[in-house]
Amino acid sequence: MTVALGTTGPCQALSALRAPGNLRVIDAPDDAGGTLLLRWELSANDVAAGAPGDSSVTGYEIQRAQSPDGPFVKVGEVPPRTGEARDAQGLRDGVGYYYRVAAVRGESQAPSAVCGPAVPTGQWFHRGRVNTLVAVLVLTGLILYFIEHARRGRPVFIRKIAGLDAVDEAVGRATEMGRKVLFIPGSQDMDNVQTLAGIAILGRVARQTAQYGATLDVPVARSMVMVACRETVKEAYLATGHPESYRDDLVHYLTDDQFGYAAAIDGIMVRERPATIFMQGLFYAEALILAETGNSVGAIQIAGTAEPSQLPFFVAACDYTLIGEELFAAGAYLSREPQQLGSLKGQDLGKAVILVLLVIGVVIQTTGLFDFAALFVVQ
Amino acid sequence: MTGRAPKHGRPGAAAVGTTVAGAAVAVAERMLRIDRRWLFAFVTVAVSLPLFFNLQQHVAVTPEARGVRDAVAQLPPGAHVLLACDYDPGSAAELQPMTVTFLKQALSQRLRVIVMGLWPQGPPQADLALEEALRDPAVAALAPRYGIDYINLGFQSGNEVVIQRLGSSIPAVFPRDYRGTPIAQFPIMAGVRDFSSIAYVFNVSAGYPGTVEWVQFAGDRFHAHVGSGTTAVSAPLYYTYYPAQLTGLLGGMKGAAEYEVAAGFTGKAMTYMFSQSLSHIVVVIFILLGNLAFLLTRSRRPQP
Amino acid sequence: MKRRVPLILTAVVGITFVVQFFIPHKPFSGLQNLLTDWVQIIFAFAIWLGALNLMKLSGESLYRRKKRWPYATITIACFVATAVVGLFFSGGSRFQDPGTPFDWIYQNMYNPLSATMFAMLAFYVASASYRAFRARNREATLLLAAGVLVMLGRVPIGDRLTGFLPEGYRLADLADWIMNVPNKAGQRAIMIGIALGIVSTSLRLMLGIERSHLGGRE
Amino acid sequence: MSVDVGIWIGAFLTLGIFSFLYRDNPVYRACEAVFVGVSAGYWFVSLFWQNVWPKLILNLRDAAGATLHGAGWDERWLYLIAGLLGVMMLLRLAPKIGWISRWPLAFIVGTTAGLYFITYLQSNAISQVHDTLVPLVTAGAGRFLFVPLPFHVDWNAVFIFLGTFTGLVYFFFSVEHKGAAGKAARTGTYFLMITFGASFGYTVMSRMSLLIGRLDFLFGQWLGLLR
Repeated sequence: MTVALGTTGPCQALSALRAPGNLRVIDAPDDAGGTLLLRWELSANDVAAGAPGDSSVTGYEIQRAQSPDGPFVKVGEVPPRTGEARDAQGLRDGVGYYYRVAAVRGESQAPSAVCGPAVPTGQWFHRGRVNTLVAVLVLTGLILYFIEHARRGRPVFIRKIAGLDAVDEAVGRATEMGRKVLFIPGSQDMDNVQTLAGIAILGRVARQTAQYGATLDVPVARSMVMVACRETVKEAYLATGHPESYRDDLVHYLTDDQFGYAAAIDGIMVRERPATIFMQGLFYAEALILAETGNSVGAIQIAGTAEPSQLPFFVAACDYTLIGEELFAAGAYLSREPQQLGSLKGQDLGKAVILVLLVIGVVIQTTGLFDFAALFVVQ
Repeated sequence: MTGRAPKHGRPGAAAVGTTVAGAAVAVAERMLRIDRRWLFAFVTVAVSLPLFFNLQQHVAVTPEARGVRDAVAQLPPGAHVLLACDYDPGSAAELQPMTVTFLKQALSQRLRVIVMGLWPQGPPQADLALEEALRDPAVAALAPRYGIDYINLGFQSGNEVVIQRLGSSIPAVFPRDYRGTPIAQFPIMAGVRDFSSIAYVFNVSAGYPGTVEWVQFAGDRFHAHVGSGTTAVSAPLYYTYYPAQLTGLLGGMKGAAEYEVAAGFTGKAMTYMFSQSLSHIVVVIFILLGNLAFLLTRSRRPQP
Repeated sequence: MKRRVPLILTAVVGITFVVQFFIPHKPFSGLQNLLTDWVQIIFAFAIWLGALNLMKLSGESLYRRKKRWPYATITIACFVATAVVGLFFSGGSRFQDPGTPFDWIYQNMYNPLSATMFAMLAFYVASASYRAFRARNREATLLLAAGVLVMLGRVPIGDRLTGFLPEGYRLADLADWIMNVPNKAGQRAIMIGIALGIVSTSLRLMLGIERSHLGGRE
Repeated sequence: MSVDVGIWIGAFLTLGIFSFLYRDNPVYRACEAVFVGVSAGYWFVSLFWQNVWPKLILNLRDAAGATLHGAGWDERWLYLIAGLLGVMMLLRLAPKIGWISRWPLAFIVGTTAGLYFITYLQSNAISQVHDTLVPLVTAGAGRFLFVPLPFHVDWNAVFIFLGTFTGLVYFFFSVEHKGAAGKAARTGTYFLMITFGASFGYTVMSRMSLLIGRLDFLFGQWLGLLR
């Protein structure tokens, strides 16, 4: 058997290295500037392993210059079978750059034709986010409209949320039994909206304990939450005319640690046997530890979280549970202030818009009229 | 959503009848009042005992788990993969076997593995996993070397912002490896720039920051291929990302065992599966018994 | 100053955050990273308040020889020891490296405590299953049925139980279907609902309609 | 059996916490006290080295270095504001001017509200709507309960659509759950309950794995009874 160089066969690795083709360089869209995008067609020698041809290209080298004649400097490299790259190394906005891409095999290189000048710039609007902008405007508009609507004294109907109607009864029970009301605002910090929603509920519960004269105890896991809870409770005691019952120690810090916090609250529950326990905010695994221990001491428990994995345990082990969105609505619901209720109504309209979009969208997708779903691609 | 859960068994049970039904109710009432410490004891035994027996069970592989195995299997030798260990020893029982198996599969395929963590306790866990993976015969035969075939870049604080920064430059986020050596000295990092240099991202996640952030930033924003191994408790939520945004998903110990079977490396997850099975059965029995007792006593309650 | 400035600050910072999302150009591009860094720094300062509060309450308990003073002493000692070791004797910012004294505390004290507390959940899950998960009505029954099917479908024994059925109709497949279809639908409804709840709550906070966390007027 | 002191301490603490399952007792109380102290110290140290040190001190040091070398204004000087807000937080300890801590508090509430507003709207609402929009019926032969149909119905997609739709109806606050809305909301709760059931099943799985991990530590690492 004879082997002829340059024909098809296992020796093709020795054929000449071909350059990548059709190099294009553009400014990276929707960015802060200082970045260019490169695209090219693969070298004819760069094919998948096992395919006819040879796969000996070891990569591509990106080379850049300030003028079309060079000198070209290597600014990066990418593995074989890659037809695009981005260059963000030391580029200045408004300056033109020239590029070429070289196929590399060991020591040898085959550079493409030079492409340029390409000028990096920053953009003032992210075009990929038009859909989000529309959503922001529509939702904000609806909510603001109904807040204003309610502020003018128009009535807003809000359905009963049973867990929240039980707050009175639960606090009253603690007063009768002469035991504490324990309020746990979740185990996370102020940088979570669930914690903020929990603190809003604390504000309403604290008014009740102030009025009934029940003892409130708020153990917290974060220092900032401690500060915010103190402000909230203090405000509630002042507003209801019981400033003398307020002490800073009603709200106290335990530890930042999830399970350290759970262990300490377990201790509080077992030793002080609170009559009523509120768990409102973001809870993770500690949810069940707290709910089960609370249950074992016979307390009435009203829980609420938007963490789906913990909801089944709250639903099972607590007397009342606020699910997901209900947690965020609770503060507004309990306040009974028209503006707050108006925002709930606006939020509902937002949901209605989504429902309508879902129906229209599914119909359009099914009929194949056009790709409606593409309007909802986020970037 | 509301509903008052009955808290305690009804004490001072109704008269113990002479009929069989009455006796059944009496038993049910006692069952409802059982001290929960008996339940605890039962669980302890059911979980401990199987640990002492090395029983291998047949594990069926789900498409989600196969997704991880396939995504890795199709990569050419020499491709870079990123292993992000975002967990701590608390979740190691479920997640460590996934890390180990991923390392075994990747290293035995001659992929280049870059390890990092958004949790400070992640990189030490990865070191432990590396030790174990390197002992596997299929891996040991190839004798992978640190800095050439794998590297541990360590922990970086900043949560999802770190992922965002990796999107513009990996070397800028990790100028040094876990032990403080500049990464320029390691051949494995040559040519690694951003997510475009990474063929696959495998995130082992115990919470925040974790898979949600990797999907949102590395996947959605920088178009990296992302696979996830996660605690079972997070798995139901992450199913909403599969298969559109996640190429594969391992949920808990079972997911780890499936991956071990799919990739052909039997490990700790498989040995734990017997305990796991038995513990599930105990819980199911508890639910059935509890409900049986509940139904028996309820049927006897006078209607208002 | 006491109330108006904070309200304005919340509104300005909040709206800036929303706006920067749509503007890739400098200086907006770096704003999110910068402000989230600031938040982290403020948290790190604030932990002093919590730590001092813990020390104050424990110290009081020790000083007045309250009922549980020995435990308060343990808490104070452990806190001070961990803090001192971590700040001064564990190699500075590389305090978590294997082999440092801080790492020893982490591995041999913090980690066993934390992992055990976490593992206690296994027992609580079991007792809740026996005691609380009741088929009281149709909703609760569905929850239970789905839970049991998933639990059994996800372990090998579940496959044994239905091994006689053709492939595609076994417990594992049913569990798969539950995860991929009704579970997905429910999760989606919850996620979209939460998003709207957060949008509305955030707006109330930015507009100052919800402001109890900023306290009273005094 | 292990000869490592650390492992023995770990085992003692493990058993101490588990003893709470029997009942509250002095050993548990001691372990709880250790836990609170050590973990508070742990986070205290971590926040310093992970936030104050690199983000505040190092940034300001580098900014000072750059300015001293004639680079003029350096963006990192902006971190002074963060330091200032942090100090304002600590002023809470001074009774007279404690109110000033409301400023950093307001700053944090503002960033949280703004950040969550946008990220949840985008990645929870819009992208989940996107994922729900799929064709329910496609061309080709299908069947419904053995009845052949001229088209193919993707029943899973139908279920997902139905569940998402009715689940959202449940969360309406301004509509009484009566009539059609009531029926839809009730169907929605069925889907939510199956979701919770699935979560419950997976959580049981997770928690049992954790216990297996701990027992593996006790029997394996500590007592050396497992292979």
